[in-house]
Amino acid sequence: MPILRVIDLSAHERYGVKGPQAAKWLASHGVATPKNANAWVLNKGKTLVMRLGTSEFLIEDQTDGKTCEKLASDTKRVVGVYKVPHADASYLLAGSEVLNMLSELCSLDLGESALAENELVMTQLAGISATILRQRMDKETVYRVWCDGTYGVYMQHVLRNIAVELGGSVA
Amino acid sequence: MPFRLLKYALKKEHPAPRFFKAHEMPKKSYDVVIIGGGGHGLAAAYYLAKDHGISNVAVLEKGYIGGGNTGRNTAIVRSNYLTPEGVNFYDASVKIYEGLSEELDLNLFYSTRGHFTLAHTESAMRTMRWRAEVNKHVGVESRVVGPDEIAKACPQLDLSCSGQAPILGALFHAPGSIARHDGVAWGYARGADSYGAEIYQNTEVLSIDVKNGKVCGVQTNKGYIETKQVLSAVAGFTPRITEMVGLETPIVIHPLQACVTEPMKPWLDTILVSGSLHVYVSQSSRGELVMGSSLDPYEVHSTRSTLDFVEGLTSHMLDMFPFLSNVKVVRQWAGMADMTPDFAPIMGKTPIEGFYLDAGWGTWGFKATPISGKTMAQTIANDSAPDLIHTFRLSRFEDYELTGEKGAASVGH
Amino acid sequence: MKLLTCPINGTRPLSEFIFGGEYRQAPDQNTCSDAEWAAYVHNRQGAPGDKKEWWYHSPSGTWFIAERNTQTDKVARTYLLADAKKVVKESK
Amino acid sequence: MSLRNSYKPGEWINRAKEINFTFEGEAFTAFEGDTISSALWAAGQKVLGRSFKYHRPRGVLSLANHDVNILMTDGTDTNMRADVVEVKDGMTLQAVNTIGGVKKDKNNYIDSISPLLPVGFYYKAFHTPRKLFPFWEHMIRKAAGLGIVNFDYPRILKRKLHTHCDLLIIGAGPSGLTAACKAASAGLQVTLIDENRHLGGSLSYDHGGHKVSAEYGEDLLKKIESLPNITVRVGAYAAGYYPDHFIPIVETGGITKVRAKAVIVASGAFEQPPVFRYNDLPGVMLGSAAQRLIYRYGVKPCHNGIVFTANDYGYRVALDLLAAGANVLAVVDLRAGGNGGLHNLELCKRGVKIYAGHCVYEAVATSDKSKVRGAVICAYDDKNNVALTDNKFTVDCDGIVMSAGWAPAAALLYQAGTAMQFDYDVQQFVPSRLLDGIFAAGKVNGIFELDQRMRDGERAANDALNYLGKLAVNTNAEKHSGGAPSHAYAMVPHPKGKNFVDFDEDIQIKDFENAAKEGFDNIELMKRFTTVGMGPSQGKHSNMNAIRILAKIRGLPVEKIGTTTSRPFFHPTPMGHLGGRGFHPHRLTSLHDWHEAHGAVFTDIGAWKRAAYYPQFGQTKADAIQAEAMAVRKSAGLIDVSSLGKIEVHGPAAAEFLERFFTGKYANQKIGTWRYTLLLDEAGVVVDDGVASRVADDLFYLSIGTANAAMVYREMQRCQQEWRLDIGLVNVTGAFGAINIAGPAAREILSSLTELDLSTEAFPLGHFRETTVANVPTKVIRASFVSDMAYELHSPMRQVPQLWNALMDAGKQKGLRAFGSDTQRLLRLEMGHTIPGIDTDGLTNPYEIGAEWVIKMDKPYFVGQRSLSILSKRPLRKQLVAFTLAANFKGEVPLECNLVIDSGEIAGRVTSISYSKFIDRIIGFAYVAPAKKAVGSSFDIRTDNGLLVAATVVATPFFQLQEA
Repeated sequence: MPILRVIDLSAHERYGVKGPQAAKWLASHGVATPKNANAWVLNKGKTLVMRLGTSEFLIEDQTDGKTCEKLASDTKRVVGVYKVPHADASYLLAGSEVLNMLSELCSLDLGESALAENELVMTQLAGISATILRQRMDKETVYRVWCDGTYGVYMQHVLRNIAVELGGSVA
Repeated sequence: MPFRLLKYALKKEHPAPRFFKAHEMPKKSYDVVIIGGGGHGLAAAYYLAKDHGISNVAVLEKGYIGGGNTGRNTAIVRSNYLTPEGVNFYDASVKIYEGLSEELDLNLFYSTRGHFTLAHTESAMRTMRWRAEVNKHVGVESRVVGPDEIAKACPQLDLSCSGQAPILGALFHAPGSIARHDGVAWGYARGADSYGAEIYQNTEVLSIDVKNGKVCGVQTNKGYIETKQVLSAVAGFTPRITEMVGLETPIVIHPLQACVTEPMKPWLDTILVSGSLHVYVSQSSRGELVMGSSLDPYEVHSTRSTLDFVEGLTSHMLDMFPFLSNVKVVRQWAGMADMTPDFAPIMGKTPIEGFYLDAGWGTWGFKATPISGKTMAQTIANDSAPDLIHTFRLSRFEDYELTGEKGAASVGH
Repeated sequence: MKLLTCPINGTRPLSEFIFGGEYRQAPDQNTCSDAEWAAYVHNRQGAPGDKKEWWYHSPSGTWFIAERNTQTDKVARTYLLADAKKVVKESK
Repeated sequence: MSLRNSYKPGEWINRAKEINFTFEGEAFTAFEGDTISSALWAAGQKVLGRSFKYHRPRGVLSLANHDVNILMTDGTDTNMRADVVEVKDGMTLQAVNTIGGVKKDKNNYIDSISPLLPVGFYYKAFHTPRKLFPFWEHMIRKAAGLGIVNFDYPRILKRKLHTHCDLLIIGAGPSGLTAACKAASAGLQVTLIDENRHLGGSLSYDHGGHKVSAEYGEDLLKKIESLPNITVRVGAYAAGYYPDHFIPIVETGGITKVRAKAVIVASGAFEQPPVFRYNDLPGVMLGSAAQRLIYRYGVKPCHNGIVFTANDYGYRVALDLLAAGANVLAVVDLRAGGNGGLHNLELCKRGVKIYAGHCVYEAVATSDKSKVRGAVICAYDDKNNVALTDNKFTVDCDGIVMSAGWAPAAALLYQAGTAMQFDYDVQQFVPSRLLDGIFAAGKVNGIFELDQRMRDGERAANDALNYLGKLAVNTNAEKHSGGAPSHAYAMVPHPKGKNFVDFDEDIQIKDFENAAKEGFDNIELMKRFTTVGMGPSQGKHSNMNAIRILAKIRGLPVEKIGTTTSRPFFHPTPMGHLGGRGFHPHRLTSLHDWHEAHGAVFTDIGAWKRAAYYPQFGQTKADAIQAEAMAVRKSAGLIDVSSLGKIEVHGPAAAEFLERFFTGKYANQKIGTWRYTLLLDEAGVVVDDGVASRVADDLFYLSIGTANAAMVYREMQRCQQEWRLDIGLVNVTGAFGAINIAGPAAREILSSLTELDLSTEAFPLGHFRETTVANVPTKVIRASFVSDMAYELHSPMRQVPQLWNALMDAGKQKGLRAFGSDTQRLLRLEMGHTIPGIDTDGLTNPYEIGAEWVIKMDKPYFVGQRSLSILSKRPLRKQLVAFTLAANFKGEVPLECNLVIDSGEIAGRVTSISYSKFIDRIIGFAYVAPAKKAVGSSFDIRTDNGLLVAATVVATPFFQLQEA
């Protein structure tokens, strides 16, 4: 296992929507959403559907995914369904030292036993608001992180520095 | 070595008498009851007797004298406020402080160090100018200085603050001083006692007897005391006292924390405050760095300490003084600050006849100790507040006439 | 650091929260006197005890009510304002 | 003369590795693993430090970080605790707080004048005459302090980590180790910490001359090693207890903040010195210190020693001294009956003389007063605590080893809100009520016998398991059996004093008596007056004795005296650890690289870095700003305003929400227009302003100032909770960027990139449109903040650079250039626009800034409305006006926050002021007396240098001045 990898996935397509009718609207557009608050599911094509709190959703496509594009073109103004534009910075963190890195950045216990599968947390990472989840990806445990894109340069800088310090690599 | 210490070496018995008499039980009645045996309450007792000849006074202290905010502050004395009323008031306090060691015959280690309020932003510089101009107007020595002058007074300061928040200038306040805070309470206690006032420790007020809008007595854990005049000078306990008389005030209690390092040889001669970095620091005569920060962000009626306070404070201290990395913090503590919406005290009469308030001192009560004692004594003696504290009256909130100190809120105290 | 439980996001250290002051009901501004309004705007229940307070969980943008003892700093419960009635009923 | 013994298993030194170092110019050798103190002691160097106040020679006292007799500097670091700091090859060490070194400290005269320095002496002198005080203060400051700070010490910021566990156990002595084994065997994730370098606590040194405890220790350590769910951290101390089991663990490498579900405090006890004359001489040390020297470092504490004890423990120490090859000349037991049980017998058997009911009346110093050479022994009245000196005799010795009792290391328990009570059976404070999830075990719990401590550890683990909902058997709490481990009053009065209670602060018994005489007879007052416990070791070896002395003075039982409050930290903790590596988040717009490439000077606004201006080569800030402003006035300028707060208010009740939130009206606002928004607080104070564009019946797009954006959005969210209107709030601050193109050429430049009809008829001021510009979807707001001809373009953040570059290209020929936020300040001033927070302060109401036009009192409700109805009845106290200085003004230009002076009084202040090159006048805003608000009135501004400058009130925008 590599010591630490930091991969910038900010370029992935995203789509956000919130409001009391948002879940219903997504369902009517063929997007399955997590039942519980602060959880995530994978749709077909490994499209990641995250439920942020109770009534907000963030959807992220894989590189060649089209779900977000389609949802964006389908969006009409409906009462109770409000589109949330996104310009997030997003990272994938993996490696044997990933929890060591996270323990400096975040005060929460993000270990396997503390963070349930399909659980999503909105917390503070490196002093700013961020969304975090853990995934199995090609038999590897990885952590995904999203934050406001205007903090992207800062976050990248912090992650890069710690990763290098701990002997990891940055992509 | 001063000769006054010789007697200690020559006499077999320790020649110093008690600071204040230990009374068993309070009398049945007093002309004035002062709740709170901190600096303010004791100073009020002292000046009531000294200036107004009123010495049939009991000071009731729940714990031990000076054990509240008097013993928990960072002992800074200054008058570089924003409003003319504020500057005048605190300047009067500074003036008394300057001669107080002699007056009370107790060395308060009143040490005039000069006080720099550092500005790291253009907007902080504007506020510094504002304060400097008002100070000058009132005749108090404050001026805006540039980085050169700061560097001269404190060559160890990293003016770039480790690149985090470069210092653009400062408000320099020449009379800025520190004093030994416990001594102030003890000195006033001794003074008040010598004039006949009675000090009761471990004496808690349980209720205040108000009839027809007039004070007629207080119930304590040592019995009932008749009195027509009650002064509340209890800092962070004010809301508990005002609740006893059914008085609403804007006061909310927030902890204010501080910490102190191991002693080291003197190097920091000035008092430094940085509003942006939320730090104030001076070096005590023992050699410790005494450091404080801004108020805790939420209401708590206890003197608990938090780790994030000391983490934040030390991180900013290292921005200013990078070489302190291995200097150790020995102890942290907290006081309870009674905050008002306009960052000014509440002093004077209240709608309840005979009930006087000396409160709302937030984070700045220590520096006002002498003048608050003096003006509250005047208020009680005349049943009328002097002009000097008119601006701090309780009714200003109902009148929407808050004081202008709020403008200086971004600046540490 | 103290922990606080956001009703939506769970238990978190206090650094993730912003204190929003006491939760208070304003008097009817059309019928109250100037003095009553001034008292509402400026005065506070300053004595220690159990209070309802506004707290805001920053990372998720969640406002909620915490019932907290301001002397012990112990939080009895937290809930969304919208659930206040339900919570009161349940506790009866 | 070397005191080093031969090898013993379990010792902490590595004899294979020799280390060379110097102490005050003299060369020494040590073994790897030695502390500075153990190495020096082994070499026979006994004077290792000088005391804080009297500069008395000091040596090893606790060898355990419980005292600060020995503080050193290596030239880089200072106040190093030599008792616990490992010596390193090549170290050059010196004691702190001496003049000329420990042996010949020139300040040692202070000891001889100590009668002149009674308790609280500094309160009693030096203040008269007043003008001499600075001289005395200077002397006192210099004499106080400990080490000299090294201004070149590197800025070291350590990593700070978070970790979590089920159970944190503090202290790895027998009770902590047992607790850890039990809890981990039951499946808990356990973190076990100890401040020592190795596990074992007293098992590693308290042997009583036998191997039993060492063997116990080995067994426990093996078990610990076999349990994978125990994380062990040695050389790690718990610095404090914070609510909800949050405990910072301090190690050399940094701090780890542990969040535990439960905590067992098994932190042991600090050995307390008996108090007798000259109990501070080098060679007089605590029993546990002697044992540490013997078993950890293979060092003999002395050749010929006396054990002065007041409990059974001293007998164990005596046996350990014998085992180390030292002679034990006498065991002096303060207790009338003496005791020590089997150990007593064993000592007798080995010919050690035992004096029960005796005391060491005083230690005798060598002629140079540098160390102990003997002890005066006499009978002791244990009831009245007085020495019976009739038959006193002197024994020559080079060591006095003391065991009088213990004080619980209960700092963390106190901080956790534990109620403690005094247990007379053990003569110690013990926990009586613990908070949820906190448990105590071992000596801190008043349990001293080894087997009992182990059982108590198991009991505590069971309690913790029960608390955490794991099935566990309940075991009964142990109660100490046998004699009291601590003596009730191990103090020997002496008419000549120098019987030290607090070694940090040189406080003697008489200081307490005298403090009480002066009325400081409450433990907290006594602490403050005498400074007992206020030194760097925070009373670890002195507070308990202070309490006992005060109890005696007042004739009260100990529990009536109470204890002083315990505050963090357990040990003084370095700022570089506490401050540590922090985070300094900052936000950048998507144009940041462009700004940087074009030489922008940045300014911080909240977390944002904004381009303030772009100085061309050699240009001053003022010149750069004027040049940028002129470009806007003459042709066009472009500014990145991406940091503006941007909020969408969706939903059927969107207009109603705005009407309640802001002072203006929005229900009747036409789609495609924008309106000014003013936000007040409940007291009617101006908070912020902005612009609301109506996109649809049920959608407004708000833009608000950078600095307050987060706060305003938060308040909107709160109001949404309270008002329950049918709306949805979407914060798009980070998702959208914005550019303002302003100036006479703006329309032409913009029109080249969009299909939109920009003619005044089609797109007048006060309107906004949605379109594409340079193929970027854009909201175009025809705002007039900096110019009558200006368009604010809002687009997705990532596409803003595309838009910006296209505009720059399109405007190149027209003289378009970038301008920064400082230039924007000037431009808006020329336009006559105020900025909340600059032209207002925390008390400004809208009437004072002439904002009546945007206050719609005929609405049913808006935030601040009721307060305005009160304020409107009151006379105005000040009024913001626009002003100018005389044309061609040449004097000292007033600055922002210079005061407006009216008849010698302060009437207001300047809030904004600048020279405008375009208008060629100095213009600004100032607060004046309301009587002076009319256009044409004049008022005086006082400059920094005290000159009065006349200013005239004018109408805005200021351009009218130009025409005049």
